This record gives sequence, structure tokens and C-alpha cells, in this order.
Amino acid sequence: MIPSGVTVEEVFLGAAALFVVLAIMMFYRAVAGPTTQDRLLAVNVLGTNTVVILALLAAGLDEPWFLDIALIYALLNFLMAVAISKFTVERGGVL
Amino acid sequence: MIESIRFWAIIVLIAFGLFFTFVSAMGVLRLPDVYARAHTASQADTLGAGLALAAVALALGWQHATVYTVLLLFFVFITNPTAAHAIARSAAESGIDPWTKESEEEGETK
Amino acid sequence: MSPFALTLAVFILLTAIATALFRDVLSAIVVFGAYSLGMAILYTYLLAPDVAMTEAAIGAGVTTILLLLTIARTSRPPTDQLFERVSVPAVVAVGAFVLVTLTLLPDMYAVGTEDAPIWGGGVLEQTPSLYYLQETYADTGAQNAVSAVLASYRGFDTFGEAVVVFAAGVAVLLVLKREVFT
Amino acid sequence: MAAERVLVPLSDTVTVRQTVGYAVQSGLERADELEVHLVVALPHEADLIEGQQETEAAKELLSKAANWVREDAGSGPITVETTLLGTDEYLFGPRDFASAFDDYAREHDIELVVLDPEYQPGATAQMLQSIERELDAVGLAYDEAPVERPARHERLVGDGTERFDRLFALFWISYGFYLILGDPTYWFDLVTGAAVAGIVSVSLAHITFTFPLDRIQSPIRTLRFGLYVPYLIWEIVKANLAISIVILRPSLPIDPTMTRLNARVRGGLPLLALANSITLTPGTLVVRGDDQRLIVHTLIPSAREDLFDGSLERAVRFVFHGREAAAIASPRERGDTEILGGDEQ
Repeated sequence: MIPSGVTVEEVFLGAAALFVVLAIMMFYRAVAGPTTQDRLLAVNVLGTNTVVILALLAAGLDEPWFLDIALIYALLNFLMAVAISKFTVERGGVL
Repeated sequence: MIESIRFWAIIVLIAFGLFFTFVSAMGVLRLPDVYARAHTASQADTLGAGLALAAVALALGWQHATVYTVLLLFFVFITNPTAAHAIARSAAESGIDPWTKESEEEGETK
Repeated sequence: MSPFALTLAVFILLTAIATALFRDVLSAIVVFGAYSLGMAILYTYLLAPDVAMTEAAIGAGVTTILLLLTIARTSRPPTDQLFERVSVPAVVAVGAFVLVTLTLLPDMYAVGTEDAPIWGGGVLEQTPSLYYLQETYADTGAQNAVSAVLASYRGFDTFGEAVVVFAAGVAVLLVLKREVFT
Repeated sequence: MAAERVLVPLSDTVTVRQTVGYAVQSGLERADELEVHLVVALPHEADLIEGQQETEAAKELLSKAANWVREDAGSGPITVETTLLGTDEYLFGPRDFASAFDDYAREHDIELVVLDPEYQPGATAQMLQSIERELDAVGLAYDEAPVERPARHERLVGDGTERFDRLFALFWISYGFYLILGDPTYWFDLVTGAAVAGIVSVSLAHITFTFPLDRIQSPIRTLRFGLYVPYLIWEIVKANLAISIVILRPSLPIDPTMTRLNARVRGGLPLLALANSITLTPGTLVVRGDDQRLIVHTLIPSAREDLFDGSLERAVRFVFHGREAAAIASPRERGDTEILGGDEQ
């Protein structure tokens, strides 16, 4: 009962496109703020979104090793949030 | 038959993943302050990412790369609450007051 | 252009413009993080996972911390304005650049097209690597194939890179000088 | 002349014996008559399962120390009092310890505390302020016993078997991770993975685990953690649905509140697990965590009720202390919850 003319790959690419649309929506919060923490939060959610989009691309383009890149993002994404949070509290104490 | 079940399962998983990410995006846009927005951020991290990654795992089938999706979810689950906590704490320490019903009723401008 | 590439391009353009326009440096750094996320997806989509991996490691981790260290050691101008005022000459310059790029773009090979030299069609009869190894001396007179590729075949590319590195060096000198003499 | 009274807080350190000896000796030099108050402050509630063992150990330490005092004093005019502190209240770190000592000192008219330089107030003390500073803050005079102690780093790293346990655990964790990313059937990956895991474990083992590993408990905890994950996911799904309904309603019926929760979970890793789980569940967000006092921001009333019911806390206690420890009263019943006003934290 698979609808003709639609492949799983296309579904994944379409879903990735929709996730990018949601990312654009969240990006409004990153621009509008009003505080640095709001922006940081929005970009942090965008980071999780990126992990998902990369995974969807890996399935959609049938290149499973793209998941390596997603893995790096999953591991590193929170660094920026933690670094900037620390920076805003104790100015200069980044590391 | 199996193929068509798998296809529809993937569609359903992706649809729910998109739905929860959409809810999270709406929350990030609609909610009044940074603390409240952080709650919905964890929605995208948990069910949004989780269901979409489950769809990917289903599509990749039984191969080595499928383990990666589980690892991905594991790291997202470990690191993102840490980031959310860091952001909320930095907001608290820079003196951002949480929005409450009362402050809305008193008509305070945020 | 697929819908995915289109939305991604919109996202990257939005983040890039926002990064350029933010008046507050800290906000610009945060938004730049979003730009770097978009670029990593784009590199992955264009099948350049090595670049994407570098972007992931550098963009998500190192750049932010380097930029934060920089603004910790320099000054962050206090401001009430959210965005930078747009200066007309800058817009004209950027607009001219975009115009030139857009006119030249259609002449380039499309991504993955069969006509591209790398697939053996078009102007070349063999693969590029073999071509460079065999014809470098005749084409350029250089003895070393690597130098010939860097300085001659892709000379403009190398020139652009050199300009970027030079500008970065000048910027570093300016920052350091300011710290020493004030 | 009235008898000299000193307070000696005890904990199980390598220098506790010398401290007691110093307290007796210096006390007898200053006055003819000496009253030594030996106290052990318990960080745990005595009625909890994992606390009972510590209570036994504390009582044993007290009776041993009382014998040491009599031994050192010989026939000197000396009286010994032994007390357990903290049996009816929580002691959260140095500040509470210092104030508990101060209360005790006031009650018994004691002017001097003889402090063991290695004294550890509670389990998570390294990151908090030292007990010395807190004693200064409450204005209680103290005298640090001049003890000879073995070099400090040896004590922190632990003895040989503990060191081996850490190396062993970290080696297999990193080797496993390497092989998951690589190909476990390819000899090259097996060899390089072993080399990388070796380098990682040797260089990082002493900072990866900030707590002593237990050969029996640690694997059991890992298994119980495996049971905990499905439960956590179930909680997350429930909370997600509740929050989604709230966000999609046009009227946006939210009621954000700051609450305080005193969690009965102790130590770095269990607290991290609890705080991360709370934050991961939509509707609750840990804003601050000062040792056991968690400041939690809750978005809707039902999420707040779930938090106060303490099901996640119980599950984390199950992971780290076993089934019996999970059966405790909910935070609401214990009176460990508090709704803070919006503008103060």
C-alpha cells in the first residue's frame, strides 16, 4: 500500500525541509531576544534540530556515515550554551 | 507487506517527531519568558528528536549505523538538560525575574 | 533546486544577515552559532562530510570560545539599539558583489552534472588528476605539479586565501597593539 | 577554676587519632580539669536505609575515640561526652555542620573546637566552602590540630585496588565506545582501540570518577539504570503530551512558579541524574542546585504536583541505593517543598 511515486528517501528529504522551516521559526526568537539567554536557548534548540536534520539527511541520501557528523554535533552542541552562560555570569571567565 | 508496514511506520514516526518539534517551536515563540521557553526546548530534545531518530533507525534497518541513532539520542539526553540548566541559571544570576500570572495581572511591563 | 535546499538557503541567508546586523557582539556570536549549524547541514547535503565535520567541531566548539575570549579582552560597546545602522556604501558594495556572483554563477557546472570535467565529459578526456600530472609542465612551465595547481590552475583561489590570511594577520596585530599601548 | 571544655568533631580520617590526642594533651596543659565532647555529625537521616549503616559506623567511631581519650589522659581529671549530631535534622554541607556545632557548643558552654585538618563535612564537600570559613562565620573559635599526615594526593587517589578499578572501568568504557563507532570485527580497530582506550584510561581515570567504585554495587547500579531509562521515557511522554496541550491552546493557560525541593538524594552523580531527569521532563526545569536544595521552575500545576509526588526522586534512589531505599515518603509529605514567590529565588 505504498503510494506510488513516493520513495522513503523523498519522505526523509521532505521531513528535513520541514525541520528547516521549523528552524527558521525558532530563529525568530534568536533574533528577537529580548535577552541573550533567549537567543542562546533558541540556538541550542536549533542545535538539536540540526542533529535531527543531519540524521534525516543520512537516511534520505542513503549515506549512513553522515551520522558521524550528527554525533559530533550532539557531543559539542551544549558547549556554546555552557560557555556563553558562564560568560554572562562571570564576565571573562570563559574557560 | 512488511515493506508497506515499515513505510507507514516511518511516516507516522516522522509526523509525530515533526509535531512535537512544531509544538516546541510554538512554545519558544509564544511563551512569555526565558524560563518558560526552556521547558518547551526539552520537548524538541526528547520526543521531537527521539521519534525522528527512531524513524531514521527504522529506515536504516539492521546495520552498524543504526547503533549511531541510539548513541545520538543518548548524548542529546545527557548534554541538553545541562545546557538548559546552564542557560536558566545564567538567567537567574543576571537577575531576570520569572514571569508569573500575578505580574501579568498587575500589568507590569516585562 | 529541491525544497530542502531552498529552505536551507533561506535559513542560512537569514542567519548570515542577522549576524552581520546585530549591534551587540554577544548576540552576534550566538546567532553566528546558528549560521554555523546551517552551513554544516549544507556541506553535508552537498556531499562534503569532511568539511561538515570540521564545521561541526570548529563552529560548535572552538569559534565560540575564541570569540568570547576576544570580547572578554577587548571592549563590548554598550548599546540600546538592537541592530546596526545599515550604511549605504556597504550595501552598494555587497549588492555589487552579489550581482557579479549571480551573473557568473550560471556559467559554472551544476553540482553533479554529467558535463563536469571530473566525469570525463566536457573539455577533458581523462580525469583531472591524470591531466595535471601529464600536462602541467607543458601548460605552466612549473616543475612541481602541486605548486602549479596552487599558484597557476587555481591561482585566483589561492590569491583569495592569501588575502584572507593577510587580513586576519592584520586584525590580530591591531588587537594586540591596542592591548599593549593603552 | 572551672573545667576546660572542648568540642572535637570526628570523622573517619587518617588523622582522627592524632587529633584526639592533641585535644587531650593541649587541654590538660591549659587547665587542670578537662571535659571532652566528642561528636559525630551525620549527614544522613538516621531513619533511612543507607543511613543506618553510617549510624553504626559513627557509634563505633565514638566509642573508639572515647577509649583513646581515656588512654591519653591516663589518670588525669577528665570527663568524656559522646554525641551523635544531625539525627533529627538534615545537615547539608559545611554551613549546616558549623551551625550544628555552634548550637551544641552554646548548649554545653564550650568555647573551643579542636578541628581535624582532614575533617570532611559530608560527602560532597570539595566544591563547597571549607568548614573553617563557616566556623569563622558563626563565630566559634577553633584550633586546628597539628597532625602529621601522609601526602594528600595519595589519599585522594586511593589505594591500589581502587586505582585499578577505575583504570579497568574507564578502559572498558572507552574501548566499548571506540568499537561501537568503529568495526568490532576488524583487527585494526581492535588494536588501535585498545591503544586509545589505554591512553585515555591512564591519563583520565583519576578525574573521571570522583567517587570510589564498588565492584559489586557499580555494575548493579548500571543495570538498575537500564531499568530506569524506560521509566524516564514514559514520564517524559506523559509530560510532553500535557505540555503540548497547554501550548497549543490559544489561551495559553500556564502558571509558571518557582519552587524549592529538598531532594533526599546525595552526592554528585545521583544528584546529576535527578536534576537532569527533572530538566529533561517538560514542565519542570532545575534553575539552581545548591547541594540538595533544588530550585525548580514549573510551568503548569500538574507538572508541579508530579514533581512534589517525587516519583523521579524515588526512581533515582532506586538506581543508586536499591529497592528498599526507593520506598520513602514523597517530598510533599516530608514538608520538603516550598513555593517561592515570583520575584525572589
